[in-house]
Amino acid sequence: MKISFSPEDEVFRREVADWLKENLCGEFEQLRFRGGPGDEHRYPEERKQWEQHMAQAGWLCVGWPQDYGGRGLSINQQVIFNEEYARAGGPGHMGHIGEGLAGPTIIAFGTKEQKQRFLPGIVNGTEYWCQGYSEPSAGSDLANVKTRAVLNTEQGRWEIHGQKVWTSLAHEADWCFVIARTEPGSQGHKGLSFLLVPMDQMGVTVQPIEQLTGTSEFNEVFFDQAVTDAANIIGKPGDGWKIAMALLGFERGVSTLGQQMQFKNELDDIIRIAKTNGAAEDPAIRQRIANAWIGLRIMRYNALRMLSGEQDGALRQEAMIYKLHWATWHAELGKLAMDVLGPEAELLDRGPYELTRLQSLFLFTRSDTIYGGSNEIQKNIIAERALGMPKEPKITR
Amino acid sequence: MKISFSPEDEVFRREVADWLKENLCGEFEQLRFRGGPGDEHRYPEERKQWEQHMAQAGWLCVGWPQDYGGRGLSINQQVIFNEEYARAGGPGHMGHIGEGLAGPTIIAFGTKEQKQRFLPGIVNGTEYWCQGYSEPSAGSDLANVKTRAVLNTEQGRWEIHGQKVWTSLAHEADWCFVIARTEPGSQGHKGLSFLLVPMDQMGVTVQPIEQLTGTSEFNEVFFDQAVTDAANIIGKPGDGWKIAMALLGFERGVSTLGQQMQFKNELDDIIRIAKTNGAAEDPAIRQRIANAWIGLRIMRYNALRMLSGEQDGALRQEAMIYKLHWATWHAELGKLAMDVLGPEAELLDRGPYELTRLQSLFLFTRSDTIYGGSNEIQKNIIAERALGMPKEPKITR
Amino acid sequence: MEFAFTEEQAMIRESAAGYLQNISTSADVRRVMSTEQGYDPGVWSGLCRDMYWQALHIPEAYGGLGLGYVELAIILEEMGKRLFCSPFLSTVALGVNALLVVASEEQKQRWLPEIAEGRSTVSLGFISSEDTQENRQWGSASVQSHARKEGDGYVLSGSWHYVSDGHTANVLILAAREKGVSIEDGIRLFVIAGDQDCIKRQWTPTMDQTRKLARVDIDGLFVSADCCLGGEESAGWPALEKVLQLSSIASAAEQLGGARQVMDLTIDYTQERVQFNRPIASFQAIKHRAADMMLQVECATSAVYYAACVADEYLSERSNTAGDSSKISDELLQAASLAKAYCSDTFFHCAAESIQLHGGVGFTWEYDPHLYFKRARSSEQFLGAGDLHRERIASQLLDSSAARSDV
Amino acid sequence: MEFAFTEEQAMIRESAAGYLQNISTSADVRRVMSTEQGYDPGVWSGLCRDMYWQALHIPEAYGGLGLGYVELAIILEEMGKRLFCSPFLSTVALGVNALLVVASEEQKQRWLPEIAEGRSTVSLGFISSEDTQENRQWGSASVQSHARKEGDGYVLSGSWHYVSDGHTANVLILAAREKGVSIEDGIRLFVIAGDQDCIKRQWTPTMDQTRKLARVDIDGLFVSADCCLGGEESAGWPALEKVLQLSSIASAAEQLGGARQVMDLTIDYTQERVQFNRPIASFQAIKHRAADMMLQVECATSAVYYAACVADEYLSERSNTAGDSSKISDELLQAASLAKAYCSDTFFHCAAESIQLHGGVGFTWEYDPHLYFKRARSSEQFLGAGDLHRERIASQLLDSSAARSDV
Repeated sequence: MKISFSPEDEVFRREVADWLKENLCGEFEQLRFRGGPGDEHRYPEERKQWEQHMAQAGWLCVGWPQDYGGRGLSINQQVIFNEEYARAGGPGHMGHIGEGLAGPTIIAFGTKEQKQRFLPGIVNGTEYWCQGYSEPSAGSDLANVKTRAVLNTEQGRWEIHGQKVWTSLAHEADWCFVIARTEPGSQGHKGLSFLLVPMDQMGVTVQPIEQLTGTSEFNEVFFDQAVTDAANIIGKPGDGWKIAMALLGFERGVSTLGQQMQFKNELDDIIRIAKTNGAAEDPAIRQRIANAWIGLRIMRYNALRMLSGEQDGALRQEAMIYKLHWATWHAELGKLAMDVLGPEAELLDRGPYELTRLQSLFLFTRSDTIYGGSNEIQKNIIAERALGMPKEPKITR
Repeated sequence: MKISFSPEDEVFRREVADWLKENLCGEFEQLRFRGGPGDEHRYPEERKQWEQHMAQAGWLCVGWPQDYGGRGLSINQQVIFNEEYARAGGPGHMGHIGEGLAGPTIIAFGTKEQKQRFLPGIVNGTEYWCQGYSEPSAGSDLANVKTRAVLNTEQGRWEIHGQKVWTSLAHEADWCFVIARTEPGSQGHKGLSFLLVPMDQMGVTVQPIEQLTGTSEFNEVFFDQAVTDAANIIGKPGDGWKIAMALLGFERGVSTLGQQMQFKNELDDIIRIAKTNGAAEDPAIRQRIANAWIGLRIMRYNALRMLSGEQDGALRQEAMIYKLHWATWHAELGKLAMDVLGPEAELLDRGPYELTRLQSLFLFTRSDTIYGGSNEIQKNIIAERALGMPKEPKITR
Repeated sequence: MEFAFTEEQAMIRESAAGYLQNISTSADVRRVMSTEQGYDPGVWSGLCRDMYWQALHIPEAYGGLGLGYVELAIILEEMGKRLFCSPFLSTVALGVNALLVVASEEQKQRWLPEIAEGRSTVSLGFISSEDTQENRQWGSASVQSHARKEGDGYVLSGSWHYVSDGHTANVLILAAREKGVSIEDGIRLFVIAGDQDCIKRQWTPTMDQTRKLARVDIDGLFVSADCCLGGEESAGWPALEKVLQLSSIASAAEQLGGARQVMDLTIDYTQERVQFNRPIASFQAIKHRAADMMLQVECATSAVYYAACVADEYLSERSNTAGDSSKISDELLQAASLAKAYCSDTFFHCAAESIQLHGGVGFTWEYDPHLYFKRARSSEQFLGAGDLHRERIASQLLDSSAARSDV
Repeated sequence: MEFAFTEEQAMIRESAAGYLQNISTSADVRRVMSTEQGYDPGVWSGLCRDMYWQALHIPEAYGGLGLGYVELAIILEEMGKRLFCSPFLSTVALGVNALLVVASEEQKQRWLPEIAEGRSTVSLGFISSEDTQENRQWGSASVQSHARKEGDGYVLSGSWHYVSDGHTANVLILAAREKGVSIEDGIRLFVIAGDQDCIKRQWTPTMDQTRKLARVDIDGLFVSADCCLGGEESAGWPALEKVLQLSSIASAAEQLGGARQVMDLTIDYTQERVQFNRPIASFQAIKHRAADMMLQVECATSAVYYAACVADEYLSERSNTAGDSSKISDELLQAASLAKAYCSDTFFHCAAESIQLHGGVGFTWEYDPHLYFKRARSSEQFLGAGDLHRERIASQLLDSSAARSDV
């Protein structure tokens, strides 16, 4: 156990920092520190260009194997890359669902043809993805998915009907991976399949959801006789649940280190304001700032524990608490930001409803504890899977 | 709505205060501020004498109707009586289970003969009571009572077998009211009866439970062929559940105002120490002391709401939260006491394990959130009865 | 002692609930909050005419209803439930209280009847420092506008921040101090007409759209000495402080209403929302959190009505003796800080829980939880959040020579 | 960077768990804690002989095993799980660290080998004010014993409070200051034999019986100058502070073990305890509280081993350069306060939850939760509770000219 990086890694760190310094400027300068949570809808075209620029230098999908076009970085180097990217204010990745979720799923479960078809677009920053999981009545309960897909063997394609919700970046995506029920009448985890569906077609409608921030990162996606080629299924029909569960594991990767650097930027902002406006003299604020700092440090070492040691694929205890911890921490940070600002916190950037960066943090972080498995779901999972406590009894009435 | 007392009530307040000043002295001086929670086992004989002394002046059962030997005080006068009693440091009532629980139950549900037999002993301070509710495997779940009683018609008596637990003052009591299953094979709330059982007999064994304080207020009570006269049943066989539920309502009476005065004495102690030892300069301690003060004030007004207005017998919302609120508050007060003392908090009064008053508060208050319906049970009750949320589903496996 | 509502009070609540239910639906709130004015003048004048609530605790001698603070708290609780958008809190809690506590008899005669008749709305501005730390305390140091004595009057200059409904109020009460004077007594309150040309009033858009704030800038406005509330020798921070304490109790009552309503609508939602084949209300963790909310809301209820009773006693002692004893004055401070601290925390907690327990739809614009959440945040801040008020109580308990924790 | 245990470290944990399981059962703890000595000398000398843990992080040059702070944290975590009653924490965390950080080469040669061989236990006393407020801070102001220069040595006088195992330690390290000197540099550490006649040592019985405290009184004891740790010009509060920071990390590791164990035994109990026809572990509210505990325990694990890594780096930088850079020195302060604050809160929370979730039996003497609860309380207090350590971090983050929140 050792927390310092090797001299070689430190050389790599400088390489990344230098590249970013030389490239994240000029036309891309305006993108610095943009596109994070609550800001994901901003500068979509410019950010895609930036990602293509990174791709040309080989800085997309840096953790993927070289065989699939990645850079094949070690875990330590990935940690460093993500830290430096966030430190430099690198904008939120439009391609993160492709790089972090769709890609790894295709690498793990896809056919050779699927890999050839889909991976280059992700590595090159030319094709973008979104995720079709949640549904209005299913919410956190994937087993309750109602979207259905039927294989039309005549035309050699899947036909999809249903509705997904809380789909971020749907209006910017070229492809969506959809969990759909392909076995009519099936229930629960059975009969689900994992389909890849093109977004640019008549049968797909994207409807933005207006959030409490007044902005719209999330969408509803309606599938009405949407189609995709019969080959665009990952695994076999009925494998959907298995693949979705494996994908949950991919979500907790090194990119969390980059997320933490964004959090650090936010905390630094708050500390700077507190020192300027006198809140730093308030003992209760001092305690809360120290607490936020402690939580962030711990988040870092939780993440490093997840990434260290043998990667046996099983979700370890520290991984199971990770989402619950950061989401709760982040929401508290949002409240802290407001309390540091004091009465000024109420004032908008401008009317009618243009939030300041910290107001947006305050409001948007209320969703952190809900999307991607709410705190309640996370606690169920921890209790049942990590602690071996009994599942909810089945209902009889 | 009005929070001040009338001039007549203030006259009564002086009367009570004066009587206590003139009587709670001399031989009784040593009892001041004794016999509260965590100290209930101290000076039992002396406290019984004190209660008989009070009885002679008509100061026991002051809220009971005059027909039953009470003083028939108004609610406001009862409030005042309890406040002044606690303010003067009146010792914990040995007879409170008789006065607050057994007596009111007998008044509400007993026969004329039962009233004549049992009420005078309570009013005079000559007969003491304990409560046989909880059982080792039943815990908070009265419906799971296993103690059984059989009517031996030949000998005209009930024969009782079983075990009760968490019975306070059992070793000082003359009588115990016992919830027992009188209908063999019955389940849940059915088939229970409410029996009055004399403690001084072969078939009853009292075994003190050593608590985390190293002292023993609570007991296990074993009934092994214990007997009581066939007439000593309240209501009819099978009425036990109904009567026990009604009795729950009696528990939340004016005596809570006296309890609050004890809490106030504790908080005053803590404030005094904080001002002396410098803890009052610690901002976090200041916040917590203010919070404790706020909680106590609110407790008072919660209680006054319960006691005001029409007494329709139904448990109102403010009554349902009362136990949860005070128990949680009190446990926090115990922790606050330790933190105000700082490192000194560790030091015992003397070895091997003689706790200081505040250590005893700290440790004993951990039981407040458990006995008499744990916080968890209280929350279930609030959610289901006050908020109308669904009961736990029945288990099928 | 009788800590229950009288029959009359229960009737007032019932009629308020019924009235507000019609004029302040979710759609009404959304429509009105998006305007700069922040309230519907027609609705407001209708309310003034039909319900006469603006005159509720104005004594009958000045054309008011002469009711007490408990009745006022009932109205505010009901308004809080409905997030009613109006200048009621500014006019009644800040304006009327300032006049009742500080004004001279002549000034009361001059201003109270026109408020009672619904002809004028009022606001009060005092925070006017450019130093955020001073403003954070909502105390005397935040009063940094100036009133320079000149001839038979004063020249006012300064920038008042966070003035509730300050851009629409017909009457403004503004606090200012003599230049160079830093003591509490150097502060005076001035009552002036709001719509004068030399007063620059600007709406400052806020995160909580249901309550409007404004900035008021004045650069050298001459006001005659009879605008000085309570006369030139009166007022001072101690009097203004009492006004703010009374206002805190009013704000707490409104918070209580918000907390109770957002709890109720959340519990209703959990009864309807089915996940894993059951209404989520049947999950014990949800039930326990609902119970925690109810505990807080019930405690907040006790806190508010206790504080309202103290306010009643304070105002009646003050009007009977034209002064206040130190006992009731201390009690008002304690009761106000208690109610404001407890209700701020309760409302914020319940509103945050509401978003969480609504799940995905909880953070949409379409559903109502965010409206309560934003109101909870703005009202928590208004006149000082929990920590500040707890520190005020702690100072009374710990910094004086004798402990004052009397129950 | 590799934030996982090595194979060797995993083996150390396994063997420690196995060993302690045999020598520190609940019955063992109860037997030993009721004695004045507070540990079983036979068990202790067996441990010193068989496991050599007392020598764990003593460099090999002084007869130690030369292992690092991560290994020490592993041992302490396992001891914490079993509430192991012994002078280990005093000897190793306070004693050995003081010698490693402050002592001269000669002093190390003199004292470390006899500790490594298990011949001497050590303790350190510094709190010696009669002013509770000074003692509450666990800082330099609490050092109020005196060392008066006299000839070739010093005369020590004072009363040291809360000295862990101070009544049984063979060697005492005591902090004292020159009379009249209030600055931090005026503090020196003296190492002396514990069982001298002129040293009055008195066990002070404590609420947590698993850890013994003593009071040490000295009235004019002459000690030669070579008892002054690090020489007469060295030491000072800054050095002692580093010792206390290292000790805080050790204490936090022990707290982590206590928290994890009391969580585990509680969850086991909820699986067995049947109420309303189900194991109470199946109630969602219980499950969510168990999940909250696990979150805290896992975070505490990260906190402790991060801090242990920093301690490792600190000690190795110090031994390599005979000094410490301000960077690693700042990091040690932060890491120590982080670990102590987080683990104190976590252990107390889990132990309190343990009593609550055990229900009735949770507050009996017979069941174990109260032992953990009392240890949680005493270890929370030891070297300062959460608030104090958070304030130290806040001071670094907020009171310096540059923000130092570097991840």
